[in-house]
Amino acid sequence: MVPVDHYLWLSLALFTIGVIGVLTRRNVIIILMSIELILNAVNINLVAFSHMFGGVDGQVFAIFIITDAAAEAAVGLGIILAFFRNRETLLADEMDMLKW
Amino acid sequence: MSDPRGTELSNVSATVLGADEIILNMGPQHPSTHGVLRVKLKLDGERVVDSECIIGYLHRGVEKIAEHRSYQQFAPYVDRMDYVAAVSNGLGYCEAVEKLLGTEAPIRARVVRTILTELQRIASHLLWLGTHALDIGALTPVFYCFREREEILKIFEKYCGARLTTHAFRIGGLQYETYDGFEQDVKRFCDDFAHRIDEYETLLTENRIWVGRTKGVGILSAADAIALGVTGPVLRASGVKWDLRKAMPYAAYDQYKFEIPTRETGDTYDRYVVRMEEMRQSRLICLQAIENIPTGPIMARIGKVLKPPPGEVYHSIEAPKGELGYYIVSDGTTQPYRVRVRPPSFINLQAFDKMARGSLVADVVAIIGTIDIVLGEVDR
Amino acid sequence: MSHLLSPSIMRLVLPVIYAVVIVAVLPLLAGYIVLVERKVMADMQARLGPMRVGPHGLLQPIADAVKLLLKEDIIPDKADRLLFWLAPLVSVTMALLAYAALPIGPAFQIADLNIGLLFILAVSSLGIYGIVLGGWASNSHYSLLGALRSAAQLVSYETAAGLGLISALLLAGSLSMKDIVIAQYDQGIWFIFYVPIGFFIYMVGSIAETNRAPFDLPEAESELVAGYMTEYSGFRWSLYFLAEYANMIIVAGIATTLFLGGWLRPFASSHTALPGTSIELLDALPSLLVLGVALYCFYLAPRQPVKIQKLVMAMAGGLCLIIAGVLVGALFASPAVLQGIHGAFWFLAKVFAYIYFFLWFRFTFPRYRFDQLMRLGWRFLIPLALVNLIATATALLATREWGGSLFFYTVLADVVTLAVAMFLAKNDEVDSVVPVADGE
Amino acid sequence: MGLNSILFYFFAALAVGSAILMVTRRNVVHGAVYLITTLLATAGVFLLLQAEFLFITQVILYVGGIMVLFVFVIMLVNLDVSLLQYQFNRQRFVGGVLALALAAQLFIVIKMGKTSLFPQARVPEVLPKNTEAVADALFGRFMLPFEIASILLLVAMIGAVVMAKRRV
Repeated sequence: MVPVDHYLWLSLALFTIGVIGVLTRRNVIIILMSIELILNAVNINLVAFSHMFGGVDGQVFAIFIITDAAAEAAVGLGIILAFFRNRETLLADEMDMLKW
Repeated sequence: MSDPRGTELSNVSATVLGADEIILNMGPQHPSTHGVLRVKLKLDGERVVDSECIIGYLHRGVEKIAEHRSYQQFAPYVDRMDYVAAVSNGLGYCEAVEKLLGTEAPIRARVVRTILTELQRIASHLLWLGTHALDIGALTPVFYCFREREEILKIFEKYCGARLTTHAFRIGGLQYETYDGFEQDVKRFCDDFAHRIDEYETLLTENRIWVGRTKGVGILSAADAIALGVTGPVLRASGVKWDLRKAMPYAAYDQYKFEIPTRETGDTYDRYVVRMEEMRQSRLICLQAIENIPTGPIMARIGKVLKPPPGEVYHSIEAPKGELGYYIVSDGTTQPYRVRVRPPSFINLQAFDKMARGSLVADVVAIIGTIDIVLGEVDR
Repeated sequence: MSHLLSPSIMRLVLPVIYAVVIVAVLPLLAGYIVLVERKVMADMQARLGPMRVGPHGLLQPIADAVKLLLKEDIIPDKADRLLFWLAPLVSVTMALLAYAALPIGPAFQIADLNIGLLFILAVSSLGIYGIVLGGWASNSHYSLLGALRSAAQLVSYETAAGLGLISALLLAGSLSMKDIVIAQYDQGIWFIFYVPIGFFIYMVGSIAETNRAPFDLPEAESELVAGYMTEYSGFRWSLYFLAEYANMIIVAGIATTLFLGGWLRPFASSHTALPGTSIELLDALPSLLVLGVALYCFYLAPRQPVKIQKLVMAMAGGLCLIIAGVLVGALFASPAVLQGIHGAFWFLAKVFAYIYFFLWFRFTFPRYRFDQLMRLGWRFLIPLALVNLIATATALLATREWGGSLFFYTVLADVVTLAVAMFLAKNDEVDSVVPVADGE
Repeated sequence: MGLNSILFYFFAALAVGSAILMVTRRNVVHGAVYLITTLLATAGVFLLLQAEFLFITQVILYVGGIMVLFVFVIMLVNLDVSLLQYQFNRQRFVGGVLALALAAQLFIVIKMGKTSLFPQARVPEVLPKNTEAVADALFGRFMLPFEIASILLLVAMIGAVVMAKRRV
């Protein structure tokens, strides 16, 4: 039986890596993927607690988060495509114009 | 990389690399360019924005060779141009030289020539149909087409001993009498072919996928077709009723009744329908001709050494792929001074860019197929 | 000896045995499906097909396998070596993993998962990575275009196929593959008769998912050479090939389980015993069929031209005879053994029947164009599948609320769905005649 | 240590290792592959937690759907340039330190709350059939959020189509 806090450590590790990715990388796709990683870390927490209390509420929330992630990925990738078409770059720090 | 952010680099490359335009090179060893045609496509996603046909991989200098051969010696060479319709090539050349000599083949020879040429037209169209369908992904018609084409090739073989590059005709007529049972063979083939062609049509004509793949694809308007000098089924599918067999009859075509099928839109489907109908009409011509082959000599009296008077001549026939013309200049010697061939495939290929622009990559294959090119003829 | 066969040990050992059997037999089976495909193709195209290696080409798959394994393994320059190596492995692993939940007989199943169907769908949807990464890693335009096409195609048709499956799931009320078959036994009818349109949608979707003609765009040989496989050769290529055929068997297996009654024989719920015995009439059918094949082999054997071919043909006959013997033997064994062996027979028979349809389509239809394929998927199949789903659910609800026969209501539902299908098809026709306009 | 624990630590190590590789890779395709590995490892953790339905959702939706979209987009945009560019931005040190500080905070919270905040709850021996339980919750108590999520998806779909359209 794995203690609950071990799930939290795993989640924390993934969360931190995700945050580091978002804050330090330049490539927008990698940033978007890091956000997915953060969402995923949250899911681990939810499911671990859900298992701890023997219910499924946490899992339902995790499903909502996955839905969210899907929506976010779709719109985010759409934006990246549009961005790439217009600026022909994938670097976040070159997104410095408010309109084009 | 002095700048740690590398912005300079990215700015430079941005001008070099298009956002999503890529160059796709098809051929010269691509399975569906029917030989060694190379097509350079500029694609925007999957859509063609520009195309360029690069030819010449099969150039053998046929026209130049003619200048160093006597008129008879050059005759077999023309078979190697449109090698899937060798008989038609031979007919055009022989008639052109006959015209230059101011003579004409006897009527019996002309009728036999007509029969063989029409059989060759069917064979050529069958090969086109099979490969065209194969390009669009229908795997089965090609075998059916080859089955019938085989029958035609057998008739050729029995007649002159060769199947593909036949050299069936001679300047001034025919070298060989028809063999015993020639009429029966042709008749049997024609009777059989009537329902064979229906068989192909059940596989394709009404098939939703086939219609979807060919309708509205590679449209060529009548004006464009005329401007580009396109001839043959491609022209007729655009709605221009132009067929040299009717317009300037040669061989014995003036004796037979047949229709010139035309369509309006000029898309790939129309070209398909036109060629299918042409096969039917060719079959009818064969049947009419076989009924009554006149008796008489098969060779005009032209002598063994051909020395046409100085002068020039242009003679063209309706080959399976379009107008096949020979322009021959004679300087009075035994060898032509200059021979220039107007091959239908070469001219028709010009229309490719017109048809391909704005279509998808998958359509390019259909469009190459629908023009019905033979690279031996394009490159000569 | 007795402790070795105790149920708890067997529960651990049997799945391993099944897994080994499947992994060992599958390549051979795939090879023979290729042979069948070539033979069927030849028959439809008025020719003979492979005839040289073994009588009627019976040993052709083995020759092909040897050829493939001995071929030079080429990795293109500038290819991404790691992914180039990984991609075919992903493809084949995912294809094999799906077999874990496929019930070939009432007992012949590696794991009866609670979420069996979803598991199979999930793993087979992972197979796409093999294609996409392989296409990208090859560093070639042809491969990349093929891979992108296939990615788009798989994602769109998975949706349609999945929605088609759900109509059958509603009737079964379970996601466990085993329970779905048992539900069909209990209701006394294969689900294809309740939801024929769902079956049709799944069939089209599954053909597209396995990249078979007329949806074989990712590997359209006349357009993109061989699609994502262009740069692969030898062993890696054969892994892709294996994955493709393994996937074909998987989709056929899913269809068999959900719509065609899985391992059940026809009329499984009606029992008519042969007079004087406890053997049922229809249970004798498999043995007679295989016996027929065996006799045909023996009839052909002396007519083979070469001595060795006579021998191989006779061996093939002998093999059939042994199978027939096993099938007959099962008739007199316990019901569990009977169900197991005959179940596997019927399951495989249905799978092959389904695959035969795949081949039939392949040799009849031309290939779709990419945009047409997308239009068919998104604007015809998915709406139709949704309507079908709602109609089937309504039929179920009506049966529950008002009583009456489910069959009657499902027929009504099918009629409604068909009407919608006509409407959709008509709409589609209007669109498809319009020539391709420029994207401006 | 039972089989369960071994598997958990294996999946955890796999997830963390691939995650680290994901954020450090130069090549985005490799990054995507490592993210897929992380997601699959997480799915494995879900399975160990007896959340079968979520495991499948994770695999079908996340790995089979969202990540395919990612890979698709990565292949649509040209990669050759980005390989040569510098991969980390100017605020990388500040960002890294901030992230680590956040991690440290969370670390302390978990460490402190380990005994008080999370009582070692009793896991019922026999869990209800997972898929049915999730379905009951989703279509019962969580009906409204479920509908809202579906509207969110619709909005996202329209948004994605508008964004990705060639010329608006």
